[in-house]
Amino acid sequence: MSEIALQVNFALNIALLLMLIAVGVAIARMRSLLAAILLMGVYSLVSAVWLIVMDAADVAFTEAVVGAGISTIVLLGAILLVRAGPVRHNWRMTIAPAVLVLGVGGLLVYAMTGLPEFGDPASPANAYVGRNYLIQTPDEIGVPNVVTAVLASYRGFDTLGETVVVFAAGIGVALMLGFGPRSSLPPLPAAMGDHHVVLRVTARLLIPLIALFAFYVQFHGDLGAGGGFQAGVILAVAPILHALVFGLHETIAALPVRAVRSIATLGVLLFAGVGVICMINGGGFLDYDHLFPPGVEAIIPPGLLGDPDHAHQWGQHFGIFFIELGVLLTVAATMVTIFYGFAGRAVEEP
Amino acid sequence: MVDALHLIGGGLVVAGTLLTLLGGVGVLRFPDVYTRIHAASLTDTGGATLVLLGLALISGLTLETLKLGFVWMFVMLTTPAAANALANAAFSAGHTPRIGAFQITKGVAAGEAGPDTPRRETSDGNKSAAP
Amino acid sequence: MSVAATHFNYLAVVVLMMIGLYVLFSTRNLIKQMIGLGLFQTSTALFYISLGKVSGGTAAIKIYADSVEGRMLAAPLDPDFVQQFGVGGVVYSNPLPHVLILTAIVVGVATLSVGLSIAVRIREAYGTVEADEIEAVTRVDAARVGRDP
Amino acid sequence: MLLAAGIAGLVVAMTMMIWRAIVGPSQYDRMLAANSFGTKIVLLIAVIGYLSGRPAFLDIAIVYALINFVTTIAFMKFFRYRTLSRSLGPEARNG
Repeated sequence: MSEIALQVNFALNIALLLMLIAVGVAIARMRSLLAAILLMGVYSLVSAVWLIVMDAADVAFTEAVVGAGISTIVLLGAILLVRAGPVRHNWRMTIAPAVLVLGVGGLLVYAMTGLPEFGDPASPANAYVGRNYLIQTPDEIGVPNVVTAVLASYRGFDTLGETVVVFAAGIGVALMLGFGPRSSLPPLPAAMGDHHVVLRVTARLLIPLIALFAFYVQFHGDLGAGGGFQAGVILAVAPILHALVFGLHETIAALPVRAVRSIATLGVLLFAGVGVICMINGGGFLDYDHLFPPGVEAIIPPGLLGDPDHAHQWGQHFGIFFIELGVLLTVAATMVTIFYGFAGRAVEEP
Repeated sequence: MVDALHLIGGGLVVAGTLLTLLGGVGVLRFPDVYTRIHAASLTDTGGATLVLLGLALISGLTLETLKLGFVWMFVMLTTPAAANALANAAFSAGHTPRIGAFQITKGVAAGEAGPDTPRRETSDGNKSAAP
Repeated sequence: MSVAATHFNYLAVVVLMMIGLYVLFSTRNLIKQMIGLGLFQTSTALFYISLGKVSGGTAAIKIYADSVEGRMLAAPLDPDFVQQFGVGGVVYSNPLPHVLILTAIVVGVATLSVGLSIAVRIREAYGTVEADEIEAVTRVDAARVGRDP
Repeated sequence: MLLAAGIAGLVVAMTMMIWRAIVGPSQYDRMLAANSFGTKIVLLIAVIGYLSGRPAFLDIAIVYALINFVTTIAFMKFFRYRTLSRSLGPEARNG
């Protein structure tokens, strides 16, 4: 049974990569921007399945929501605002890039032959750091999902940096699109004669389920695939769907712009605050073993959560819980801010 | 018993896949948008039902079966709704269904030229149904 | 096994990366350039994940070697291989690239939207998103400023 | 073995959808192909999970089924209304 699984994995790897190349070539040749965006969605769906074949379940989660959902919607909003026509092609402009690409590609292929074989467990990338994380996580962190452990605990400072980058990008979009006379679109009248009953009923059913599922992904994140980044982008899809079906003004009435921007800030503050609390209690920045003061640490019964031999894991569990919550708030609020920026901006008069 | 269930489940998965393939042939071969939507959405829901039922038989009574039920529910909710939205958008953009072998379809290229194409206002059948 | 077979993933990554680079250079439309940048970025992600794959491995979420899944995963593998490269009797893929790419994807969409919002503001200021026309408009403006200051 | 055959069939069906998404001819055909492609991906993920012995991946299939719908609505609004912010249907009566 399982030999078949290995062979299927091998065959799927090749088939999906060939599909990716085919879609990539089609994107490059497509004149219509809209078709290119649609194919980008297909491209990221294929790459997400490929990620599952490559055992990267957490990444597949993110790629699915971000690539096929949010980035497609943002691109659509952007081409609505720029009212871009079909891309013009100029034959003279394709020769120099083709030569350049062939040259660089040849160099990269030459360099590629020096890489270790695909799937080699003894390659430098797999044999040292990654393996150490796998070995030490049960003892030091005590969560089954090693990706969450590395993301939130071992590389917590890096993750704080990523969260701040996402937050800063949200500020950038809000500054460029979310202020000024064009940022507040007057409510558009609902189109006469249109009554999308099917869509409205389906959306009404799905929006709460999407939000619920986001929280499942969030709190299930240390046991299985999931975590703050994945849950954040899923949670952002719920207000986006609401705005798409019931109108942006309804959504802004329920979830004001100001509140969304504050939530994004709150997430970053929560993340950094956990780090500062660890410092106050005598540890390093984001060192969750010192999340609780020594006095509290002493009265925690060993084995309350996790392994009885490692009482420190209590701090790790709660530290990961709080910073994942901060990541969730920041990512979700930033994505909603970006959507508000693109969807709420008025198109200039022609 | 367990082996028999696995066999039946696998058979259902293959049957669902065949239905999906049939839909794929329909999407490739049918002449206009509406018939293609018809082929894709019907075989997608049918194929999903068979595949997920087969997987549920394989997994038995576990948490995974519940998740399979959720997947089935979402597919059954979203695929017809999306097909509805799609057909609505195509019809209001001026695609006329192709009836008969020799009728020339006027608006087939209406959605082709990208965002610059002015949207054709149509008096579609929705108006009569409005409250 | 030739190099093309053992390094097929890397070859595909190079091809995808070059497609992205080609899109980036062959068009002057800012939105299309963003799409090309997205292709380029995805190919980097594919490269990292390819490097972290261990043949016969599974996702880095702990399972027990004596559970049903653990036995099923270990069945087709050589016991010596599992002993040498496994952790607790199960061979996992490398989790570190997954962590890096997971955050990179979310950061990627955030930066993509910053780029797109710059393109939107350029459209509002210059009336086009074609880089040639933007340069032409800038040149005309500069000439006018130079003529009557 | 049967599951492997199912995966092969789904991959072939996905290839057909990619062909339809690339050749068009209209944008609606492309959108239809992308939507149907998403459904096939959901099924593919579920079957891969069972074949490789990690059925916990079904969570990802659930996400796909949801996201696919949202993207289709966004494209539909793009085609019909040229805006993402308009309300579908009558103004809110109950909210």
